[in-house]
Formats: sequence, structure tokens, C-alpha cells
Amino acid sequence: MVQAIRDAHAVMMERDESVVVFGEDVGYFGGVFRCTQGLQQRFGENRCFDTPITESGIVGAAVGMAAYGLRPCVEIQFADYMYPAYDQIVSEAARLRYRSAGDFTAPLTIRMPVGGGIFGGQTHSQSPEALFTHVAGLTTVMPSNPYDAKGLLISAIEDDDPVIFLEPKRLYNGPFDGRHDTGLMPWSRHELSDVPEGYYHVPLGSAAIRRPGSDVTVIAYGTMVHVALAAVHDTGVDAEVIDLRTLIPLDLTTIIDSVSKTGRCIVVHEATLTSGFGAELTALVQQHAFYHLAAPIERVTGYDTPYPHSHEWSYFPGPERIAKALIRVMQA
Amino acid sequence: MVQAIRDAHAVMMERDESVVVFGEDVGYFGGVFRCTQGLQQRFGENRCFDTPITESGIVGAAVGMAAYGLRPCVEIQFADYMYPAYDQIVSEAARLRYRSAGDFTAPLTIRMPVGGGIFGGQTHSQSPEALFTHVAGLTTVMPSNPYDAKGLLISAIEDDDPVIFLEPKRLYNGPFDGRHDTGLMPWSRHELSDVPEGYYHVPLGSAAIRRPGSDVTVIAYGTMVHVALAAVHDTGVDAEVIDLRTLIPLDLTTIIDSVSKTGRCIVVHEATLTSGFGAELTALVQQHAFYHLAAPIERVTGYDTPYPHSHEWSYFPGPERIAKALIRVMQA
Amino acid sequence: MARAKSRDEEGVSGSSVSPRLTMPGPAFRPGDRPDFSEVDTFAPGACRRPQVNEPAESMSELATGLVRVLDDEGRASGPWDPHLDAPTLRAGLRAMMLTREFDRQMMIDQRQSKASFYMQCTGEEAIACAFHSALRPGDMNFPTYRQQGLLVAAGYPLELMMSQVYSNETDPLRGRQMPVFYSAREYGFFSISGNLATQFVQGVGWAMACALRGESSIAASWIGDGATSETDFFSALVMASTYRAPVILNVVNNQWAISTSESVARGLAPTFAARGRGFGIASLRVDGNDYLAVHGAAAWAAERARTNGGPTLIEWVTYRAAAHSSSDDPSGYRPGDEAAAWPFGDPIERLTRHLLRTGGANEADVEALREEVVRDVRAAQVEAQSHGTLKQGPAPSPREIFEDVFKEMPESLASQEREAGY
Amino acid sequence: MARAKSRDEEGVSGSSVSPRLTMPGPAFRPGDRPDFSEVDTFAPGACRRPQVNEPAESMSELATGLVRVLDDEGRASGPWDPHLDAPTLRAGLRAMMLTREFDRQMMIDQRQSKASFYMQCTGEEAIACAFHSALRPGDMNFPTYRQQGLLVAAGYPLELMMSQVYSNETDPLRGRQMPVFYSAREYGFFSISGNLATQFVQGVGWAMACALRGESSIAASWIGDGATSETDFFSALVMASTYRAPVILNVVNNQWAISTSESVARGLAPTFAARGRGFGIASLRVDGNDYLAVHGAAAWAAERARTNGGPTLIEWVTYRAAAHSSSDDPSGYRPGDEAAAWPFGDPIERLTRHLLRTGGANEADVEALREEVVRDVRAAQVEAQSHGTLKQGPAPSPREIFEDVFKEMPESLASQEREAGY
Ligand SMILES: Cc1ncc(C[n+]2csc(CCOP(=O)(O)OP(=O)(O)O)c2C)c(N)n1
Ligand SMILES: Cc1ncc(C[n+]2csc(CCOP(=O)(O)OP(=O)(O)O)c2C)c(N)n1
Ligand SMILES: [Mg+2]
Ligand SMILES: [Mg+2]
Repeated sequence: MVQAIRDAHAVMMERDESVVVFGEDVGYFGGVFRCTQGLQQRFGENRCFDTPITESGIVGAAVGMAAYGLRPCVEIQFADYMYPAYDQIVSEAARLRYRSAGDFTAPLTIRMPVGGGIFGGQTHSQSPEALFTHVAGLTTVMPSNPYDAKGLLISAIEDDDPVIFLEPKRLYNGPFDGRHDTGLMPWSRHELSDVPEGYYHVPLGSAAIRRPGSDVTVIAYGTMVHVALAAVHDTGVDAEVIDLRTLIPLDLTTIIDSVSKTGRCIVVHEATLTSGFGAELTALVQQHAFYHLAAPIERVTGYDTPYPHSHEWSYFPGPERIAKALIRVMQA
Repeated sequence: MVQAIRDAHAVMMERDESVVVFGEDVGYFGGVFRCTQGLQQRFGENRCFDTPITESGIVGAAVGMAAYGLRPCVEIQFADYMYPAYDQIVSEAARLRYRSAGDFTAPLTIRMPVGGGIFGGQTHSQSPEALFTHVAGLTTVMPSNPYDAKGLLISAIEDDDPVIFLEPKRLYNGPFDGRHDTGLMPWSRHELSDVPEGYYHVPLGSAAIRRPGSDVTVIAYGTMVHVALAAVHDTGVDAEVIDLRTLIPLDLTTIIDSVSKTGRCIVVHEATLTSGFGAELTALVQQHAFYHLAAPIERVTGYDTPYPHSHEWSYFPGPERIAKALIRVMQA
Repeated sequence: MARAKSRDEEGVSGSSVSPRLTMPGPAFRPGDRPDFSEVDTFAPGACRRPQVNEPAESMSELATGLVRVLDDEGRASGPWDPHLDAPTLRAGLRAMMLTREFDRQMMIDQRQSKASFYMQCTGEEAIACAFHSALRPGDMNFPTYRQQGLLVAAGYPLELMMSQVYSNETDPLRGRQMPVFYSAREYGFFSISGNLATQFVQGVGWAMACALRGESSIAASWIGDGATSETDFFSALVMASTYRAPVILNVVNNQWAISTSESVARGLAPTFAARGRGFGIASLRVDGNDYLAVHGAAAWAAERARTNGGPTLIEWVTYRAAAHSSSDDPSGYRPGDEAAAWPFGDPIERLTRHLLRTGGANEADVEALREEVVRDVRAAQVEAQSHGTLKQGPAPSPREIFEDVFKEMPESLASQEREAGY
Repeated sequence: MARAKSRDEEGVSGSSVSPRLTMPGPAFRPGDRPDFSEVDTFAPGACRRPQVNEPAESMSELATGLVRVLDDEGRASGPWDPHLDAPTLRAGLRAMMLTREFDRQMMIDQRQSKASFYMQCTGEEAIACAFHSALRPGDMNFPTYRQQGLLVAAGYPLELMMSQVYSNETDPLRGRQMPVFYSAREYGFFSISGNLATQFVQGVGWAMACALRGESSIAASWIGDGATSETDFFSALVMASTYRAPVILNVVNNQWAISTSESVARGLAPTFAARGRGFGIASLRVDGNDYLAVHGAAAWAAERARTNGGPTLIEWVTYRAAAHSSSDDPSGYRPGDEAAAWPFGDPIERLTRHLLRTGGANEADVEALREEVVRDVRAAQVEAQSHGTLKQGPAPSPREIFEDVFKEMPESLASQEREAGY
């Protein structure tokens, strides 16, 4: 997936002179996860450069550049470090078009790795998507595979409003179904790792059904898509697994069509439970598919605690927890 | 309610030497909403003082003081300005006990006015409670009346963990039922304005039923409690109106008992809809009272836009919108 | 600027007393007689004017001096005198007078509930007006709520400013923003945020974009003394220093941040301009009530930026003569006559005195200007009010609530709009 | 410190070229031959030592100088020499050697999957160890992840540090924190956060609390060169300056922030110590590889803070000789032999040379110390490993996931714990 993200950058930097890429360790070194490797060498220091360690400075400057007419695509080294930039994201980027009635806009993309699974403890594992989905004016994206990562990142950079682009770091180097004790699988053996060269895009706001099914709908995104598929496989339940891809704007139609058919629903995410994006999904499903629901919607998520270092695999909402929920929901 | 908040400060500063109060314009002047008026004069500059305009500095220093053993109670001038402090709140105050296994703790209270109704536009009207409820380690409180404001603030200051204390600014000087075109009513004519002198407390984590009823449960907090009561009155629906008072920890028992009885539920808040705290409430209610529900749970909230200045009253989720929802839910 | 009470009284003591905190505050509180005779006013003309390409290290004394051109009698002197011709100066005077009259009228309208809120810049007019005259088209300001003078001086239609203040039918911001939170890209005026300091680093970003594109346009960021404590002030200095961005970083020190004196934000530093020193940024401290000094310093900094000399931080020393805003009453925290005691005078009076003394204008000209600005404001007001005021007459449609959140309205928002039924 | 490439090559040009951005970077990249002969190493003993109660303005030259005591031959000279006796110096040497041996062993253990992660402080041992020796019980450090020397010098049990690194059964942090994110209140060591810079202002808050309570304890905040760009660095300077808090603000400039050279954070400023100048804060720049200079400067700043002289900012000049962390490989961004070329030597070697020269120790003493620290680390390791390592042996219960989120577990969390079934 790292290669796909690099590709998306390169494609857009090639097509559009106004695309500039910067962040901590992003220039010469190519990013701690190597997602911008080679860009500075290829496009020069004026198009891809290192910044001081100042998330608010990175995003604040990006807002000014975007207002000017550039299309900055910036990296926050870990999503856990986005908080110093949160004011610039929430109060500025997200509201600039609105408050100026379109006089100024903020077409910028803010990429950040999310999620656990690398023993990163509480400050390298967070999934703060709900802190973005609550903010009017932000588009929030989380791909689950290389094909989508490239296509969605291209869409994000082309979008005329700010996009938060969340990259599940556990997927950078291979799909991950939550079974941490089995060996790593490389992307090359996954069907969605086939990434076309050059320009293509995956539209923002459209979900994908990763597995059609008739008994229960599982809504997931990012890493949890793979984990959910593993759980479905384990249980043998005929579940329909939806990969949201974009959280805001949400592809509600795909969700409601599915739940209307299955009558059951599970929402899965790695972020903490309370006020997580799963709460919104649950609220929407019960609102729009109330009379189809045969069982309460279940949420399988991270616990309401910080991400604990060595307890990582006791914390992670793995296939067993999802499987249990599937069975509970099917028996309800 | 301003007086009640002042009282709570004074009571605690009197009882406990370690309580210190500071923030922007908080010292000499007593706060732009006058909630700390008289404290500096009474307790001296070492107990109540003005700060530079640095929300991160205020909360960051408060975390250090709290770790030392003081009990800082700080004011953020408007909740809309808490973002520069968000990192200190989320990454530090909320997680200090956890990450140090109790070696250090952060018993601090962060007060901030929330909500619209004063033509404050997008930067003086926000209700960011969901940005706190998603964060493990934070207690989040929002009183709806002077009695609770004082009793809850005392509990907050006494609490050994960080508490976010949200004050609906539209209630500072009187109850407000959403009818902005009728005259202001002073608190003196409201039953919950009777604030005992001296020390008392309202426990964190306990909701209050403001109106018992049997047909539908309305969950609200802050200003919206009054607005909900007005809507119930207007429609004549026999609704049970719950005032949460504390969002986290949530008094789920009171909620579920009520919905189990009524079979219908409306959740009301001023914050934007998507990923608002109403989503969590909805998710919990459908989970715990699924088989009692006769209709989808409805959310009546602010729209998913910034708070628009002159359109304030077209934006505010007033009694008419709640009334419509009540009727819809009763007819469902 | 004003003597910080506690600082002076305590000094840096080397005694073996245990530490205690300094609690800075203003020199005077209500009941005190404001006496600024201890304030060093520096002699007009005394400060050196470096070459625009001089390294910042070599001019560090300018961060604690005070660039002045006009003396109390209206005489101009020294190397910072921009030697503007009389018509230019009269235009500058007009812009200041127009700004003040505009403020006066809007404040009245606010009191009459035609607007929800208002903020004056009384006493600070020279800063924005003279600064604007030193910029070029294509430059962009990132202002605070107290730089309306930039718009007035730029010739932005007064009736549009008023429509914004009234949130009426022709409000360019469609009722979405509080009064005075203008946005006017074509006039070099960035959309104002209510969150202090955020714009300061955005201006650096804009300047970086100019330089990345090889353009010679520049940006100018603005901030108040109080807001310099906000973290984005620092982010701006860091980014400007790291990339040597073509930006002017303006700090308007009007002595007050609502009820809090500038000494609280300044701390142990002698001035706000001194902040720049730690970043290798050229830093000037300038008499902001002196139209000529403002123009001279702004032109210097603009040329420095345009010729790849990098950022300049300028502290403009002035005094907030009016209340913080229409919601504020300063009598609770400062002496009522403090503005009058302020030793740097009033910028309009000072430039008027200069024009009269140098023959750039006579009494009649000034009187004519006075009448003209009243007329202009009145005419604009009639025009703007014909499109409504906050609570009366035509107003933007409530559908404006839902527009411009995104370029294209997502279905979720469209359904909220339908439900609202506006 | 290292020459900033683009800066030197471009200078401040006054030509009429249009602006372009400066892109600072390190002097050397892989493939270059590191040559620090242009670095001004300043003569040991040359810097003036002000009285601890001198006002900050009067010592601004110290922010661009370099306080040094030891020369390359191990001779001590000048006013900053703390004149420590031989046993104290031997204890200091021992602390540094123990820290290095500890790092070496933990790095091996990490490579053997006994720990998920590790961070060494190789080359920087003098800073933490000598600093600790200048503090008093009751003082509190707010460290980063690279001040393990504070804990070692304080005599914190090595086996507990190791247990934390291994996240084993006796890990005082119950498996919740990544390796090296220690917390040890009783040893004056604040809980380490992964978020850069947040601790810097918390230290100011702690110091403010000491002063509000009238205690003479102080706080010491720590930060790296790269992290000085973070906004909480600034919040700390603002708060410390405003209230004149009894805090020492330590900037460890080890030349690198992961792959980014210190010049990127420093920008146009000559040094990091210079940042303090803009805040009226006493600012020193000190040879961080010189145990005596570190002790001397730390003791000066501590006394200043304790006697109500206010904050001191200290830039410790050093070099990060190892990789950023166990996840990092510096060969991708800097020459492999840069550490060896670094002109300030190795702190352990330098203090050893001093002890040998002054007769404070002989070769045998040093050899004995070397063996002793290896033995101590080995013994601690055996003890700690008997309580498990990351993936083997006893471990904290997964119930620890749910504890300490709040003082009392709320029902919502208790029900999650029940569901987890641990
Ligand atoms: C982040 C943030 N914190 C607090 C406020 C509230 N506030 C508005 S103006 C102001 C004072 C600003 O003073 P100063 O920067 O000196 O500007 P002046 O009003 O004097 O022009 C404050 C505290 C705000 N708008 N934003
Ligand atoms: C807020 C935040 N942003 C980014 C990071 C990622 N990060 C961890 S260490 C580091 C480099 C810090 O360099 P420096 O401050 O010089 O300290 P050193 O590692 O050299 O001791 C970075 C960017 C972080 N931990 N926190
Ligand atoms: Mg001010
Ligand atoms: Mg470093």
C-alpha cells in the first residue's frame, strides 16, 4: 500500500504543478513509513520538502497555500500527533469556504497513519476518525487496500475541499486479518493489490461490498475490513461485508440497502467505542432500517481506554470478538 | 447561573488551599461572563489570576500543577477556543493516570461556555461535547440550571481526574426554552435557581428526570432540557424528559429504565448531528432497549454546518423541531 | 509598553527568598491617575534605517527602539520618512477619517440593534491605512478583526462592509459571519477567523506559496499583543524563519487584550518585537500612531520581502482607545482617561497637524474631508440599509445555512435542508 | 550547529530577484565526508559566568557562545568549573557508563524481541547524568524519551527500568506504555508522553505550583532540538516568562530529529538558546558532552530558579551518536562516520581523561568501573527477565487494560471488562 500511496502522489504532482507535498521527514528521507520516498528526488525541493516538527505550522501553512491556489498534500507522522493541528483543521480548513462564502477555499489533503498493531502504545495506535466526522466541512477517507488507497488519494488531492486521509498503518505492508501470530502476508498475494499505473480514481463517498451476503450486514473500514472478513469466514455466517472507504460523505444507500435485506447489522472499528463513528453508523441504521431490524445493532470496537502497549492483542477487536458478535446477532 | 458558578469556586477555594483558578480575563476582571468575579479580590492573586491568551499554556500548566498536587480550575473563554488546548486535554490530562499507572494524576477542571443563542456565529456558539466524550479518561458535565451548576462544579473540582465542565452560555442569565422572541426570564423565577449557600454537591454520573412521563423518553442536557420541556408542553405528549447532567460517565440506567417504559425515544442536542453525542445515546438505547422500541429513535440537533450568525434561529433546534419529532415518533 | 506593575516592583532579586510568582498587570487600574511620563517615547528620527538586505542580527537594536517620523508638532524627520507627496498624504488622512467615521456610525447602529456586534479600531487607524498604502495589488493581508482600515484604504465599497455588519440581503458572507469578520480576496483581505492567531501562520503559508511560484507578491499577517501568546503566533515565526518566507508579521500592540494588559503576554521581554530576535527575523518596533512611520516601516519590510530578504516582524505601538467590542465596558478594568493620557497622541490629529504645517492641506481642506467622510458613510449606510439590517428588512435566505459547507452539497446535508423546509 | 547548507549558500541577498524559499538541510548527507572544521568550538573557560541574579538582558551573549570547561586533553578551566571532588566525579562517570551499558544491553534485547522498541542516548549521557547531580530531592524533571540518564543517576532500580522495557510482570507501568516511557515520581521523573513537547509546559506548571506554595523546589523541562518547533515549547516560554517560574528549560540539541537536521527547526536563528532572548529569559548554550560544564550550568540555573531569579533556557550541544530509535536506520540520511567526526568528542571519554589527568582515578579504577557496570546491568537483566519479557514469561494481566482510566472504574468500562472476560 505504501507504493500505491507514493504512486498517487507522483501521478498528481506530475499532472498538477500546484500539488506540493511536505511534512516531518517527508522530503529527503521520504517519510518514516516511506510513503513519499523518491518524490523530492524526482520533483525537487520546491515540490516536496521537510518541515520543522510543528503540526499546526504544517497544516496552518497548508491552509494559506491552499487558499492561495496550491493543492498541498501534507503528512502528519502519526494520527496521534494531529492534535496540535486540530484547531487549523477544525476552525480553519473545514470552515474557510463557508465563512467566506466561497471567497477562499482550502483544497488540501492531510494524510496520517492510523490504527494499532505495531506495538505503538497509546501514541502510535490511535484511530481518531470520529474527531473528524463530527466536523462539518471535512471529508474523511480510510482505504483498506492499495487499489483504493491510490484511487482515493488521487480523488482527495483533486477535491476542492479539505480531505482527511487516514491510512491504516498495519496495512502498509500487507493485508492483516487480525491474526497477529501467523506470518505476515504480502500485498502481492491479495487481489486488491493490483494497482494500475498512472491516473485513475476511486470516487469519494462510495462504499464497496467486499463480500455479498444475506444474513447480516457488517460495516467496516480500513484494517477492520480484513478482520471482519476473517471472522465471517470463521463463523460461516452469510454476512455482507461493506467497506466504507469514505466515512464522510457516507454511502448511506449501500448500507441501508444491505441492512434492509439482511435485517441484522454489526459495526466494527478499532477506535474506542464511546462516541466512535460506529455510534453514528448505528444511529443511522436504526433510523433508516428500523422496521427491517431483527436484532439490536452490535458494535465491536476498541475498548474505552487508551491503546495499551503490550496488551495490544488483548485490546484489538480481533476476529474472535467479531465472530462472537456475529453469532450473538444471528441468535438474537 | 453565573452566581452559582462563582459560589462553587468560592466554596472550594475556601475549603481547599490547593484550588487555584485562572484563565483569560479571569483574574482582575472576573471573566468575560463574570463567572470568577470577586475571587481574586477575596483570595488573592496567587489563587486567582489572569493568563496570557494561550489555551495550551493554560491547560498545559494546569496539568503540571495538578500532577504536583494542586487542583486547578481553569476557564477557556469560549468552548470554540479549546482547540489549541485539545492536545493537552486528550493526550495528557486524560491519559496521565493510565500511562503512569497512577504515579501521576491530573485532578483539574476545565470550564468552558458552550452553545449558541447570543448571535455569536461560528466561533462563539459551538457545543463540542462529542469531542470529549470520545476520549477515554475524561468526565464530561453539562448543567442545565444553577442548582446543578454549583453542585456539579463542586464535584468536578473534588474529582481526582480531569473534568470538562461545559456551561451553556445561553443559560447564564436565565432559563431559555428556545423562544428567542419572547422576553428574557430571570433565573429567580425558576424552581432550580434556589442555590443553597455553602458546600453541597451533585454527584457526577447521575441524570435527573425533569418531567416524568409514559409515552416517549426525551434525552437532553444543558439548554436543550428547557427547550425540550417547552416542546413537550406545546404538544401535550406525555413525555419523560431526562436531563443527563453528566455525559460521561453516563447514567445509562435512568435512560434505559425510561425507554423500557415508554418504548419511544428522542435525543436532543445543539451540537451538529453527525457523530454528535446523540449518536452514542441512540446506539446505546437501541442496544439496551431494542425489544422495547416501538419507533426509530429520532435525533433533533444542530445541522451539519458551522453555526451561522444571523441564521441562528433558523439553525437552533428549537421547540418546533422537537415538537415535530415528538409527533412523528408518537405516530410511528 | 505600560509599566508592568509587579515586574518593576520586584526586579530580579538575588536574595535567598524562596521563589514566588510574578503576576504582571497594567500600570493603572480604575481609580488610578494614568501617568505615562515614565514611558520612553524615543525621539522621532533617531532610529537608524538599515538597508533592506541587511542581516537581521545587525539591527537587533530596532526591536527595542521605536521608529518614529512625526513629532508632536507635526514635523517629520529621520531616515524612515517615506517623503510621500501631499495628495498621497491627504488620501491617507481621508482613509483614516473614513475608517473612524465608519466605526462611529456602525457602533451607533449596533446600539440600535441593526447589528449584533461591532468592533472599533479607534486610535489605530494609521496602522492599517498606511500599511495598505505600502502594499501592491496581489499582496494578501491575513488580518484580525481590528484592521478594517485595510479594507477602507483599499477602496472596498463601504456599503458592502455595512451589509456584512448588518447581515442583510447583500451581505457578501450571506449572514454566516459575525459583524466585522469580512472577507475580500480581490482587495487583499483574507477571511477573518474568530479564533485568534490562526491567520498568522496561514499568512506565512500564502507567502510560501508566492515564493514557491516565483511570484513577487507577499503576504502580511496581523495579530494583537494579547494573541501573540497563542501557539500559532509561534508556528508562524518558526515557518517564516525556516523557509525565509516573504511575509510581514505585524503585531499590533494596543496595550490591551480585553481586560488584560499587554504586560501579561509580553512577560519578561522588553517588547513584542523582541520575540523576533530569537528567530533571526528582522524586527522593528514602530510608532503606530504615526502615519509616516507606519508607511516607512511597511515599505521597508515589503521591499525586503520582495527582494528575497525574508520575513520582518513589526510591533506597532498604539493604544486601543475604544472598548474591546460592543460587548465590552472598559471602565471595569482601566481608568477612563487612559486613552487621553497616552503619550503618542491620535494618528488622525498627528497627520492633520503635519499636513497643516507642511502646507499639504489647509484647515478648509481638512474640514471638507471631514464633511466628505460623513457624507460617504451616510450614503453607504442608506444604501446598505435599503437591503436590510439584522432584524429588519431583507435578509439572506436561511438556505444559506446549508450552502458552502462543501463545494457540492452531500446528500446528508441536502436531506437536512429538505427537512428544515426553508 | 552543523552548517545549514542552503542558508550559507544563499545568504541574505538584496538583489532584485523575486523571493524563493530557503530549504534548510544538514551540512552532510550519505556519501559526503563529514567535516566540522568550520564549526566554532569556542575555547573552554572563555565564557563569563554571570551572578545568578543578573538580569537576562545583561547576558545575551551566552546564548550564542558555548559554555565549556573541559578541553580535549581533559583539563578543566574557567568560571563554570563546578570544582567537584573526585568521588563525585567518579560517581558521575559511573552513571554515564551505566547508562551506556544499559542502552547497549537493551538494544540487544530489543533485537532479540524481548522488547518491542528501544531508544538509546549514546553520546548524550553527560547531560542527564550531570544535570541530575545538580538537582535536589523534590525537584521534578519533565523529560523526553532520551533522558534515561536522569533515572540511572538517581539510582532508580535498573531492573525496574528493564521491566518497563520488557513490559513484564513487574513493569511499574503495567504494560501500558511503550519501552522507555518511564514514570518515577519518587525519583523526580515525570511520566513520559509520546507527544513531543507537551511536557515542556507542564514542567512550567509544576514550577508555578512550587512557587505558589512557597516551596523552593523547582522543575526542569526537557525537549529535543526538533521538538522546539512544537507549539508547547512556545507555551512553556510564554508561561515561564509571564510568571517568572522557577524552571529550567532544557533543549538537547543533538543535531538530528529523526532524519531532519537541527537547522530545519532552528531556521534563521544562530542557536536554539537564542529563542530565549525574545522572552527575556536567561539563556545559555553549553557543551553537553562536557560533564563539568553541564554540572556547572545546571547548578547555576537551579540556584537562579530557587532564589526567585526566574527561568533559564539552556541549549545543550551534543550529537545523537546512535539511531533515533530501534525503528530507525540513519544510514539513509546521514554519513555513517558523522558521529566520529563530531568535534566535541564523547562525554565518557572526556570525563575519563579528566579524571586520569587530575588523579581522580587511575586506569585500574576506570577498568573496575567498566566491569562493575557490566555486572550491574547483567544482574539487573537476570532479575528483570525472571519476571518475563515482551513475548515470554509472566506478563501484566490484560485486566490492566481497564484499570487507571479513571480512579474509579465507571460501569460502562466495567461491562467492557466483563465482556472481554479477562
Ligand atoms: C483562541 C482564542 N482564544 C480566546 C479568544 C477570545 N478573545 C477574543 S479577542 C481577545 C483579546 C485579544 O487581544 P489582542 O490580541 O491584544 O487584540 P486586540 O483586541 O487588542 O486588538 C480574546 C481573548 C479568541 N477569540 N480566540
Ligand atoms: C507531536 C509529535 N509529532 C511528531 C512526533 C514523531 N517524532 C517522534 S521523535 C521525533 C523527532 C524528535 O527530534 P528531537 O526533538 O530533536 O529529539 P531527539 O529524538 O533528537 O532526541 C518525531 C518527529 C511525535 N512523537 N509527536
Ligand atoms: Mg491588544
Ligand atoms: Mg534531536
